Amino acid sequence: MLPEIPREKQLGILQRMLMIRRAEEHVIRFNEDYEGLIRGHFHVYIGQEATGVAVCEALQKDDFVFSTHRNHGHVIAKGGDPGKVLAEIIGRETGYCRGRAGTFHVAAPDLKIIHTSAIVGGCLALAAGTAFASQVQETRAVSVVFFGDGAMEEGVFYESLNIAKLWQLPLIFLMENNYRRAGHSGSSHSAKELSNVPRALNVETTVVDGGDVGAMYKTTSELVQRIRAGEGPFFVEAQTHPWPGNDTTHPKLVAGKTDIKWAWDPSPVPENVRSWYAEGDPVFIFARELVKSGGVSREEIERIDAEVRKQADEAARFAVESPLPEPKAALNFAYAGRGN
Amino acid sequence: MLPEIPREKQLGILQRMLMIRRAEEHVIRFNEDYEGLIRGHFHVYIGQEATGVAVCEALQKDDFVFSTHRNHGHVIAKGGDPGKVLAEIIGRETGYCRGRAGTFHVAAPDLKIIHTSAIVGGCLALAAGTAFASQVQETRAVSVVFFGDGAMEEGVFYESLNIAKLWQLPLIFLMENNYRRAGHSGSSHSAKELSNVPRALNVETTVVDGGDVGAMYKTTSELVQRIRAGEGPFFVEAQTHPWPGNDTTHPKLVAGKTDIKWAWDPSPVPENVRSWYAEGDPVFIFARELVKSGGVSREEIERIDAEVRKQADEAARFAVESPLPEPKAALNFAYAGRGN
Amino acid sequence: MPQEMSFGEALVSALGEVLEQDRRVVLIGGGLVSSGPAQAQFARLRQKFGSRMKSPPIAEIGFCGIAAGAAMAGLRPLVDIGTATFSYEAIPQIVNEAAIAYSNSGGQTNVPVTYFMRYGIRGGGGVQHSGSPQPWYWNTPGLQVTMPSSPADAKGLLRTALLKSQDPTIFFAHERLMNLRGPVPDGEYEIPFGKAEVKREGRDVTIIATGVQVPRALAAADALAKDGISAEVVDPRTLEPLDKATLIASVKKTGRLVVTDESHDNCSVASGLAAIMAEEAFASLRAPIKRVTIPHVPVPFAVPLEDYVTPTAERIGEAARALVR
Amino acid sequence: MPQEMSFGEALVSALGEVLEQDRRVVLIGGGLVSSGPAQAQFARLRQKFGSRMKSPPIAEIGFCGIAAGAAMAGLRPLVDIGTATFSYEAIPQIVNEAAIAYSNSGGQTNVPVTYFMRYGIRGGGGVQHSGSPQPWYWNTPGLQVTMPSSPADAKGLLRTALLKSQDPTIFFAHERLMNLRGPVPDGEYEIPFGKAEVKREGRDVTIIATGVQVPRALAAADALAKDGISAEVVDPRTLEPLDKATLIASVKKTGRLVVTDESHDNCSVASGLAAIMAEEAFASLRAPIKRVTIPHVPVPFAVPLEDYVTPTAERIGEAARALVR
Ligand SMILES: Cc1ncc(C[n+]2csc(CCOP(=O)(O)OP(=O)(O)O)c2C)c(N)n1
Ligand SMILES: Cc1ncc(C[n+]2csc(CCOP(=O)(O)OP(=O)(O)O)c2C)c(N)n1
Ligand SMILES: [Mg+2]
Ligand SMILES: [Mg+2]
Repeated sequence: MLPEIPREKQLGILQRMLMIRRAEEHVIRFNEDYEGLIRGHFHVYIGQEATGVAVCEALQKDDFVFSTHRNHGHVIAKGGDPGKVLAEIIGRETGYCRGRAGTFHVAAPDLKIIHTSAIVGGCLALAAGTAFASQVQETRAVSVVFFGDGAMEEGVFYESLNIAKLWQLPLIFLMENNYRRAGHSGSSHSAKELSNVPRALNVETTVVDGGDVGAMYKTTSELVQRIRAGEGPFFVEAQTHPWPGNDTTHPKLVAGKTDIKWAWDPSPVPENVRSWYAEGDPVFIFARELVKSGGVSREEIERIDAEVRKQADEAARFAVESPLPEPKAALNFAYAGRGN
Repeated sequence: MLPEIPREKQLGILQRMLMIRRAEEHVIRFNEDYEGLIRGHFHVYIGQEATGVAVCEALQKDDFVFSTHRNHGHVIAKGGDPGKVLAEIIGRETGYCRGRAGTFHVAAPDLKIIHTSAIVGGCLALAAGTAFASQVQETRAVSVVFFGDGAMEEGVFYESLNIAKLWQLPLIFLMENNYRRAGHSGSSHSAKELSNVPRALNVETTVVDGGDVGAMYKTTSELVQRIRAGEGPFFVEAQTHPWPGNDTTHPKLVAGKTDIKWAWDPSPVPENVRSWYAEGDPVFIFARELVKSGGVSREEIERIDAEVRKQADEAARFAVESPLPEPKAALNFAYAGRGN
Repeated sequence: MPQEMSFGEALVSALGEVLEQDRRVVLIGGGLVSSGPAQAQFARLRQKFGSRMKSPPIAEIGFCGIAAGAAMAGLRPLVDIGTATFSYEAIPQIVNEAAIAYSNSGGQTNVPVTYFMRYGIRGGGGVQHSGSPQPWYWNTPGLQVTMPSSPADAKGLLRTALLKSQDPTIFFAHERLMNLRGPVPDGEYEIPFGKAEVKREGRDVTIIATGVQVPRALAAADALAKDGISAEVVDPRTLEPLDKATLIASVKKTGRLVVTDESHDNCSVASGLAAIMAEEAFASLRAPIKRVTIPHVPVPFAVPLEDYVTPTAERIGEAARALVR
Repeated sequence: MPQEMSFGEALVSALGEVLEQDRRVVLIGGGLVSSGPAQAQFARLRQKFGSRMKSPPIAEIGFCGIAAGAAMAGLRPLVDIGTATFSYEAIPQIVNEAAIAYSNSGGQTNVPVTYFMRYGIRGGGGVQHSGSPQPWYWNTPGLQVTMPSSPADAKGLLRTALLKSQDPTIFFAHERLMNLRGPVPDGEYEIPFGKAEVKREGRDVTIIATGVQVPRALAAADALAKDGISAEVVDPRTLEPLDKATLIASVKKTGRLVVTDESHDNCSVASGLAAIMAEEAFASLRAPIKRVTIPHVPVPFAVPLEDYVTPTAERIGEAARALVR
C-alpha cells in the first residue's frame, strides 16, 4: 500500500530505499573484490529497506534513532550521506565517526543517531534514556529504537520495556523480525508470538508487514503523533522477508547486483532465489505499487534508480579514495575532557 | 484448607512453621539485644511460613531448592537444623557454611540447598542449571527456586524463564509475592498481573494463596508429579500477607514474641498490627484449621509450640555459645582444588 | 570558615547544590546515604527536587543504560547503584556503551553520567556485598574513576562529576567512610579530577592510599611516627585521570613505597599503581614496593574472618616498617 | 610422534576426547572455532554428541548461570560465550555466584564450569569486539584463569579444565591464535594449572608474555638475538593459579623484565605481574619493569588506528632494548 503523502515524498522514499540497496551492494563488493578492505564480518539491511525508510519518513529531524549491528540502512534512511556511511564502514577519516566505529556501529550524531551498538540489545536502554531526557527537558522529540527479533532474548529488553512503560516514555520499540539471528536461522523464544511479551508488560503493540511501506508509514506516523500528544511507549513488530543473501556473516550477492527491471520481470533471477525477488523484495513491491496506483511510469522509476546508482558509485569511490586516519590519532577520543 | 496427608505429617508442617517463627524471633532478638551479634541488615521469613513449608513438604530429599536473602525459613522448611541455621546467621564455625555465608546466603548442601544468593534474581538461572543437570543425568529430581516479586524486575528472570521453557526443564519458579521489595513497599512492574509475564512466555502458571498450607501443598505436589512424569517448567505465584514487622531492613518484633494463644484470641495484640495476627498470620490460620477440621485440640497445638520454643531456645543458645571461626581460616575455601 | 560534617552529609550537600544550580542534573536510584542525619537532609532534597529523582525497578542494566542514554541527550544523571556488586548487572551498559560512545563517535557524543556505588568491606557484607570493582573500572578506557577519602573531597569531587565532567565517572564511596566527619569548606567549590593530594608529609616512606585506605594510612603514619619513621601519605583522589607527577615526586623523595587499596590483590588498584611506579620511579626506589590489599579469597562473613582479610592500619604499618628497617 | 595442528583444531580435538571420556561434560553455546578445517571437525562432534550440546538463546546471563548451576549439580559444562565482551552480560552469574559458591558454602559446593571466550584485538573488532577482560577475572577470587599460547597448551589446558578442575575456569583464546599451527603430542594428556613454561631461554632480559603475546614475544626475541640481546620468554599459561617461582627465577637470572599482555594498561595483567615482581624479585632487578599493553583508549576500528594500539613484537623488542642498553 502507498503512504498517503505527496508524490515527491513517495519518490523520496523509493530513492532512499534504492540508495540503501545500492550502497550495500557496494559494501558486499568491497568484501568480495578488495582483499582486506572489510575485515571481520558485517551485516547488511537488504530486504528490510521498507521498514527503516518508512519509519524515518514519519520522524522529524530532532527525533532520536538507535540502531544495531545492521545499521547502514537506518543511517541512510534517516538522511545519511552514503559516502560518509561507506567511508565509515571501511574505516576512513571521512566516515561519520572518523573511522573509529566501522561497519558495526556507524553513528551519525548530526542526524540524531547519537550512538549505535553491535551488542545485541545494546541500545534499548539508551533509547529509553534519550526518551527520558526528552520527557525531563519537555521537548517533543520521539525516540525510536530499531532492534532484531534476537534482541528479545536478552534481559535488557525486558528491563527497558518495563521501565519505559512505568515512566511512560516517548519511545517506540521497533522490532524488525527477519526470522534470523544474524547468521543463524530462527529466533529462540518460548513465547507463541514475540509480540505477546510487550503485551504482557502492558505496552500497546502493533504487528505490521515490514515490507509494506504504506503500512509501516501509517502505523509509525500515528504512533508518533500520539507520543507527541503525551502517550507512549509503544511496541511495533515489523515482519520482513529475509533476503537469501543475508543468511551468513559475510553476505553474498546471490543474484548479482539488483536489476530494477526484475521488478517487472524476475525471470532473469537465478532460480534458487527468484521467489524472494518476485514476492519478497520490498523495493520491487514498492516500485510496482508506485506504478500501479501512484501514477509513476516504469521509465521514471528506472531513471531514479539510474540516478541513485550514479550517486552510490560516487559514494563508493569517495569512500575508497578517502584517506585512512593518522595512526597517532589512535590515542585521541578516549575522553571528551581531554579535548581530543 | 488442610493438606490431604496423614495427621502426623500435618502436625509436622505446623511444627516446622512454628520453628521458623521461633527461630527468627531469636534472630530479631539477636539484633535487638546483643550489640554487634548481627552486623548489617537482615531479612526474616515471618509471615511466609506456609509457603516454604508446604512446598518443601511436597518435595523429596533429593530435590533442589534455591533461595534468596530471605532464606532462613526455606532452609528450616527443607529440614534444616535451626541451631546450624542460627549459628550461620551470626557467623559461627558450627553454622551450615562455617560462618562464611551469614544471614544473606545460608546454604545447606546436604539438604540440596547447594547455593543461596542475596543478589536479587541470583539463583534463577542456577536453578535452571540444576534442572538441566537432572535432565541430562536422567534423575527424577525437581528443582524449585524461591524468589520474590521484586526479582521479576531483573532481566535474568526473563532469560531464565525463556530458556527453562525452551529446554523443558524440570523446574518450578516459585515466586513469593509479599508485595514488598525488601524494605520498600510495592513492586515496580508494568504488567497488570505479574503472572502475565510467565504466561506470555508460554509457561503454565498458577496463582495460589501463599498463606494457605493446603492450597500450596496441593498445587506444588501436583506440579511435582507432572514434572516427574516429564513435564515442566511451571510458574507459581504464592500471594502472602506481608508481616508488618518486616517492612524494614532491620525487622522488629512489632507485637513482641508470638503467643500461640493469639490464634484463638488476638485481643492482646497491639492495635496497630492486630489485624495481621487476626487474619494474616499463616501459622495461626493453619493452627485454627487443624483445630476446626483436623481434630487437633488447642492444648495439643500449644504443647507443640512449647516443644518448638524449647528447641528454638536451645538452638539459639547453641548458636551464641558456638565458637567463631579461626581468623587464619579466612584464607581457606577460595578454591576446591587447593584442598582447603 | 569550614564546617564539620560527615562524608554522607557532604555528598548530600553537594547534590542539593547541583540540583539547585543545574537543571540537567537528575538522580536515578537510591539516596546516596543510608543512615544518620544525612538521610534526613536527603529527604528534604526529595521534597524539593522529587520531580528530578527517579526510583527505578530492580533493573540495573536497564536504569544504568537509561542514565547513559539520557546523558547522551544532554542530561547529567547521577545514578546511585547501591552496593558495588550490583553494578555488575550493568557492566554491559557502562563498559560496552557509556565508556565507548565518545570514542566510537569520533569525538561527537558526550556521556556525562555519574555512577555512584558503595564498595568494599562494610562489616557483615559477606561474599556478595563486599565487592571492590575499582580495578575493573580503572582498566576501562573512557571511564573516569574517583575514590574520595574525606568529606571535603567527597563534596568537591561529586560537584566536579555532576557539573564539569564531560565523560562517564565511577564514583566510589566506602560504607565505612559514610559517617567519617571532617571540615568542609564553605560555599560551592569543585576539586578538579587528576589532582592528587599529599595528606601527610613524610621523609622515609611513601604510602599511596585510596578511599577508605587513606584514614587507615594516616593512622598507620601516626603509629610509625612513634617509632621514628616518617611516612608520607598521598591520595590520588582520582585514578583516571591520574596525577602521576605528585606520586612520583613523593617516591623520589622517600625512596620507599607502600601502595594500599581495599580491592583484591591480583590486578588490584594497588598493583596498577605499583606497576607504574616500578617503571617510572624505579631509579628512586631503595626497597621493594609493598601492596596492602585484600587477599585473594571471597570476603567471608564471620567477624574474625572478615577482619583478617581487611587491609587495616596495622597491616599498612607493618609493610612500611618492613621497608624502612 | 606429535602432529602439527592449528590452535582451533587442538581445542576441538580436546573437546572430542573429553566428550568421549566423561559423560558429565556438556557444551553450551558456540562451537569454539569459527573458521578453517577445525569447523568441519567440530561439525562431526555435533553429529556424535549433539545431545550434550545446547544452542541457547542470546541470553548470556541466563545460560552462563545455567552452566554454573549444572556444575553445582555434578555436570562439567563448557560454555562458549563467543567474544569476551559478551561475557560482561554474565558477570553477575560468573562473579557473584559461580566464583563464590565454594567459599560461601564453607567448602561444600564445587563449581567445575569452564567459560571459553575470544579476547583481544582480532582485526576489525572495533570498540565492542576487541575486549580483554582477563584482568577482571584474574582479580576475582574463586576463578581460575588460563591463557594458552600454543596448540599444545590449548589442548592440554582445556582437558585439565574439563576433566580435572574442581573450580570455575575462564579460558581465554585469542582470535589471532586460532589458526596458529604447532606440534601437539599424541594421545591424551593434560597440562596442570599453575605451571609456567619457559618458551625460550635467555640471559639478558625476561619477557613474561600471555596468550597472543607469546608468539609476539618469541618474534621479538629472534629480532633481539640479531642485536646480540638474549631474551628469555616465559609464559605463565595460567594466571590463577600462578607459578610465581618460575617467573621469579627467570628475573633473578636476567635482572631485567618486560611484561606483556594484550589488555588495557591500567590494572592490566601486565600490571598485576609487574607489581608482584616489583615486590618479590626487586633485589634482582637492574632496570625498571616495562609493560607492553594496549594504551588506555577504546580499540578503534580503522586499520592504522588498530595497528597503532596493538602490542606488537616490535613494541616488545623496543621495550627490551630500552632496558638492556
Ligand atoms: C550480547 C551479545 N551476544 C551475542 C552477540 C553476537 N551476535 C551478533 S548479531 C546476533 C544475532 C542478532 O539477531 P537479531 O537481533 O535478530 O538481529 P538480526 O541480525 O537478525 O538483524 C548475535 C547473536 C552480540 N553481538 N552481543
Ligand atoms: C542485583 C541486586 N540489586 C539490588 C539489591 C538490593 N536488594 C536486596 S533485597 C531487595 C528487594 C527484593 O525484593 P523481593 O525480590 O520482592 O524480595 P523480598 O525482600 O520482598 O522477599 C533489593 C532491591 C540486590 N540484593 N541485588
Ligand atoms: Mg533477526
Ligand atoms: Mg517481595
